[in-house]
Amino acid sequence: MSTGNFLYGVAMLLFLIGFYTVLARPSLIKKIIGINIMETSVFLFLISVGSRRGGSAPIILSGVKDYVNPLPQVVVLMAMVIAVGTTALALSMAVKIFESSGAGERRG
Amino acid sequence: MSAPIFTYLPVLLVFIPIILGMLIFLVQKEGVRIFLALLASLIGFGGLSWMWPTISKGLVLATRPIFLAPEIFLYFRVDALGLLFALVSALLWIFTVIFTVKYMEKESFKGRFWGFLTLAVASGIGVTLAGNLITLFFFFEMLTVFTYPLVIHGETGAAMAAGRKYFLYLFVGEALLLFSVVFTIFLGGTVFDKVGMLPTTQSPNLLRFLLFTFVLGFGVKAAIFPLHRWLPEAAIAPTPVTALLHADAVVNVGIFGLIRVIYNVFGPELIQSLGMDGLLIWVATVTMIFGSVIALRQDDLKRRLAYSTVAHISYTLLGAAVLSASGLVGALIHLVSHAFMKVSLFFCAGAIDRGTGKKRVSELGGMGYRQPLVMVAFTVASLGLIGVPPTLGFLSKWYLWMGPLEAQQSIFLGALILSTLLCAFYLLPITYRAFFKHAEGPVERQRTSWFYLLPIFVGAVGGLLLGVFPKPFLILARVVSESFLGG
Amino acid sequence: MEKHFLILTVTVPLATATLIPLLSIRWERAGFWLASLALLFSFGSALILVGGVLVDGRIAYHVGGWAPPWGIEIFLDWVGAFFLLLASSLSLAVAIFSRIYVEQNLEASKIPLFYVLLLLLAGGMIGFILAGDIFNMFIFFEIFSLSSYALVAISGGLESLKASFRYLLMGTISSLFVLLGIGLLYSLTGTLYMPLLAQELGVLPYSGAIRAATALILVAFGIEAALFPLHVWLPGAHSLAPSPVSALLSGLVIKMGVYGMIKVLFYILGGRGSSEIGALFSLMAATAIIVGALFALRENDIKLIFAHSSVSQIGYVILGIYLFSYFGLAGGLLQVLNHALAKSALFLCAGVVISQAGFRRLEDLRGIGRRMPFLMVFFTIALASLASLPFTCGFASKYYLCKGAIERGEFWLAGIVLLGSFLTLLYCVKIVNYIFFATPAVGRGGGERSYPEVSPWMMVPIGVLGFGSLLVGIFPGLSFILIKPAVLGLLGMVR
Amino acid sequence: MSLIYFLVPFLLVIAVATVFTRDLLAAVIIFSAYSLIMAVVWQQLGAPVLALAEVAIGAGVTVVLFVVAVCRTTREEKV
Amino acid sequence: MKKLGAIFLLSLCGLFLLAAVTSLPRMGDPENPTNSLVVPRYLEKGLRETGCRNTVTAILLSYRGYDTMMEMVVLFTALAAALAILGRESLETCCETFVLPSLLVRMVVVIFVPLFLAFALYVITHGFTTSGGGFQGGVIVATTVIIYTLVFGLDEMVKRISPGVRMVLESSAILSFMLVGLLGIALGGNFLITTTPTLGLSDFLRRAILLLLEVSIGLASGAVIISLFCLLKKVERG
Repeated sequence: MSTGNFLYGVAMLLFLIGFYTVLARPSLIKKIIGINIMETSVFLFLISVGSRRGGSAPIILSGVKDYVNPLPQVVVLMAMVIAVGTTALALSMAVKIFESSGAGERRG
Repeated sequence: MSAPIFTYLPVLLVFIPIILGMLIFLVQKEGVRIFLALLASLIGFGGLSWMWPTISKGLVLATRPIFLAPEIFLYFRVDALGLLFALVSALLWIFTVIFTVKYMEKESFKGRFWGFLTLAVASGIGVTLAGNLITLFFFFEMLTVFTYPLVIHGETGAAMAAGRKYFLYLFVGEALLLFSVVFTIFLGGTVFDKVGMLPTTQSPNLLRFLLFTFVLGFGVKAAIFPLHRWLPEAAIAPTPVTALLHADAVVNVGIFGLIRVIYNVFGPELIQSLGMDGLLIWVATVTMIFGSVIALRQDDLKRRLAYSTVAHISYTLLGAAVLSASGLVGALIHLVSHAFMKVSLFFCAGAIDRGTGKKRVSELGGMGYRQPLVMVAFTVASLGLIGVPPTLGFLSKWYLWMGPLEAQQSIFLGALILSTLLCAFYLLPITYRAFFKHAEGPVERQRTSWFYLLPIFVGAVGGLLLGVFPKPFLILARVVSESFLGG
Repeated sequence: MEKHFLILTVTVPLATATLIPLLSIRWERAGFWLASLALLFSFGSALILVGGVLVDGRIAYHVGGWAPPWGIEIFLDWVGAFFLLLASSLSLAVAIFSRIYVEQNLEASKIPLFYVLLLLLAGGMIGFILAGDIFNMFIFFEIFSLSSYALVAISGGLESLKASFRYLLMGTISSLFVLLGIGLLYSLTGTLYMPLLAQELGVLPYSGAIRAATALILVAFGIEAALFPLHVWLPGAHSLAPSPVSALLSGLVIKMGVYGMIKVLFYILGGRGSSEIGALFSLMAATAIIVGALFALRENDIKLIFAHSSVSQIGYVILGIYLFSYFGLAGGLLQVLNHALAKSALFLCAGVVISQAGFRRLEDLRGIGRRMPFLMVFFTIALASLASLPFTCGFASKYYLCKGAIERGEFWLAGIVLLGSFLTLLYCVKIVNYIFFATPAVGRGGGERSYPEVSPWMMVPIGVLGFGSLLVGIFPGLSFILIKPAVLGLLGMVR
Repeated sequence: MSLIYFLVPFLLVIAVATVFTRDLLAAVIIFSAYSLIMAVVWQQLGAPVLALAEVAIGAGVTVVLFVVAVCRTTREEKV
Repeated sequence: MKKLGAIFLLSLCGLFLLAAVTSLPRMGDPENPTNSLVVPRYLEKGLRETGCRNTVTAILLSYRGYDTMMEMVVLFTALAAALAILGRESLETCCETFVLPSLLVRMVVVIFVPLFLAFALYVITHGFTTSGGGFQGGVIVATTVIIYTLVFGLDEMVKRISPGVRMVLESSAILSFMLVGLLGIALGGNFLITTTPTLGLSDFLRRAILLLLEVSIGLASGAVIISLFCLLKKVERG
């Protein structure tokens, strides 16, 4: 594996770890954490696709010639918003499932 | 084949009874329902007999194709073969309506029964008038769909079980048939105008596979040997259903499909070159023998008649599969005679069941004195079925026996003779028991109403009269054999 | 001028959805009226747009005035028009149906939210159909997925919550697969605009990355379309959701998965690698048909039967698409239309029966056909076209699928299609037996109790759907006005 | 760019740690560390916009939502 | 058993993904298609066309404004979905037994909350030149309000920011996008054209519209996240 695509490999590894959590861990909250790990790994992959050696942040300043690719950053920012939405929804479902399946011992 | 004459009559003939049938469901009063059903049957018979003169001269009536979707179009084409089958069904339909009026008096859900009966027979006629494979399949499947509620009309456990078996056999056949229809259309032909519409360039194995699926598809309805088990079960249904549908409309449609396949889709030369006519003949023979033997042992009257239907339908198959001119004529005439006789036999069974509640052959002792008229008709019809000279049955046997001789397969002649004898063995004892055995209980003469007697005598006497003046159906049969085998 | 309707069809429902919570504080029927008006507007503009497509084949609209690869373009062509008409008409019918249903079955506080989510679902689907840019498609995919998770769980029972959570997990994983696929495609080509992407991909050799990207996105849309091994979430979600919602889910949302697959296979890939993908997916579709039908036969809860039957019917659609031939695609699209109309009518009827009579199991529904005759006529029409009897749209789609399969020489596929439709017929007759040909068990709820009058609000949508499936059934040719050019257009894209 | 080679092993270790801890509250806390490190990785890859968003969302909102959810359900994970 | 199945499936999927990833073009070198096809125009003309020095905000608001509008719809859907499941906290929240933390904590929070809000406002409004943006600012506003709620209790916060206000804010972003879009159509261009120079609007008016959008995104996302937090924080009575 060429060292250049090192970050892609890390992203895929994180994706698998997250996927494993969702598949194998029984607790609903742990599954949601797993989903978040998968999401961040996909974002890492998207950003590393758009990265550029020696490129600086996409804020146009005089004198700076080559910039990092801004399009993946837009995609990832929107996907992060979606990730927050999905996590909040999943958490509220998990809470409602727990509470309507018989109130276990619950501290205030 | 001369160019078809354009007409819209067949479309009206099929769709008006269907619309009337649907109207029956909405009508609440019993009188109006009977009127609608009778009107539908009269329209059917009237229209068909109006077409008889032109068709008997060898011409063909056809409509313009109505395109429902690309490649799916309704096309009606009335030729001699179609008209013969339709005429038989339509004629017997009228008398079944008369029989059902009395028979259904005490039954419940009459509206549903009348509606589905009309729809079923109308789609039966639709199959015979179909001009292309798609329309044939459309009405073929509608016939099965509309007959299913009739079979389970009683809503008892046994009726439901019979319905399930009926459903399983016929709809598997349906699926196979659609496969073969789509395959044929893919290979080339769709409209029944030429004798053989498949390109002979195809590999023989593929064509043999196609014919095999066709035979299975239509065979289920024609109750050939391994696929016949649904017919005796359906004997549980009310008598008009078993009489008209299972002795005449449904089973004839199966055989009609097979004849269309043998002569229109494949054509006699291709069948012979594939060597498949041997298979068909063997299937027919086995069903004949098997049906008659089992009929012997059946004690329930209706089940015995059902098994005899299984046997007799294969007479027609044998006649058609022998691929000889007189064999085909004999097959068609036999079909007509069997329809008339078997319908009247079933009506007699229904009358006896309604009159005295006797269902089993062993209980029929002394029935000749209880319902003399019914038993006389029963005897006449049985003789007609066996093929005693003056009746139409004899004429059909005569041509049927000539068929194998012409086609040099004389050993099947023996099978024909054997099954005719067996037919005698399972029908004549009933007459003997009815007239010469004394009944256990008191014997008082019962008056069976005219609604029963009229259809019964039409069937029995019709067989006799047609035997003497066979002109209407004989001409049609000859036209068919000329058009298919160039006799 | 009518180009603006393209963007308004999407934005009007979504904007009205945001208005509903504000207005429903004072005017408590706001939810229903706003939702119906917005969907009526979308349906009207869908008709205008389809008219435009009939005239000039493809309408495009540059949102924000930027040219495509830089800005976002939304376009409507033949395939889109077919799905758009289906989506807007069905959502309108379900919205109108759910007025009485929702008042009878949901708490008062959740009714405005039901309509908000319904509008978001409809707007999300319409946006998904029109999207010209893959990432835009992904965002609309998220919108209608999130709203369908919530709509499944809105009735609040524990079982429906669990089913909806499973649906959410699988949906989120499928959306992550799509995002990963988009990332791979972007790294290979550098653009998100589909036509340019397809052009760039065409130049590249068919490397592992393209195969991975396609596999990821097709699997994701396979989860959404509940294709066989990925369908685990569907039976629970569709049967426990409120009936109008399961009508929309079965009728439309799984079709969006199919639309996504079409977009990827034809628009982006141009049919490349179709041989290996086709073989795998038609195998999955074939198993879906048989297994879905067998499971449906085993159940006796009426909505569970229809849910499993959706799994099997979707198998037909995907089988049709992966044949990559004229008749295969025509059969697939026709099956989409047939299943959408028939299944939503069936679910709506089941909804009426369950909310009026309170029974879900078949044994309790004995002889109900005689007490609700008018409703049951449409129920039978829908069952007939589901079972693909003659003179129904189902027959035409089954015919074309068989023809397509035989044309490619795969007789076993034609056999599977016929066996599947036989099994479908089995469970349809099983239902008909219970509804029409069984006398109500005396012990249950006083047999002959006449049910309260079915309100016209519920009957009209069912009537329209039933009449629509009858009309398309007798003359499938009508739908070919859209299907024929759509299929020819798709085949034209296959290089 | 070189900082990433230093941070990435941390990321993997923390991810595995979050998966296999049985106490949910601990898992959530470790997860907030995970997002912080991810924020630094974004910054290193030249995406300050995302770094700010990741910090705000990861450390700010998501973790708080998780903690509140864990308080309303059980803390121990049944294996 | 489930674990083994999961591990097997994952290793299969992992191998497949890693193989695919290795055949991708090298990460970070300038000749990649990602750096040569669409993006150069954003970088060269971005500043002139949208007046935003930060290209990410330029793309977010102007080039792909439609996506941002739909992103806000996603947030709104997530909130509506969570409400459908948990039900909005009742206006008179329960008097849960809430113990005020020590004076020191309260003093620190009282001092810092206005500072954080000022910082958040800065982040929202300076999205054009610095690496900020509506959405990040909104989240920071939400986080500050959450800190305030944790310290002073839900009742205190609800008195300050009532559910009614939050409901209006939540829908404000989508409605403002809608208005800007319809304004674009009214002026004869396409939907959302007002965020682009093509229509000849004065430079100042265009920047004002972009700022309006930026602020509405910030407030809306803040309100949504606060409502989501209240939903989960609400303690079931009894």
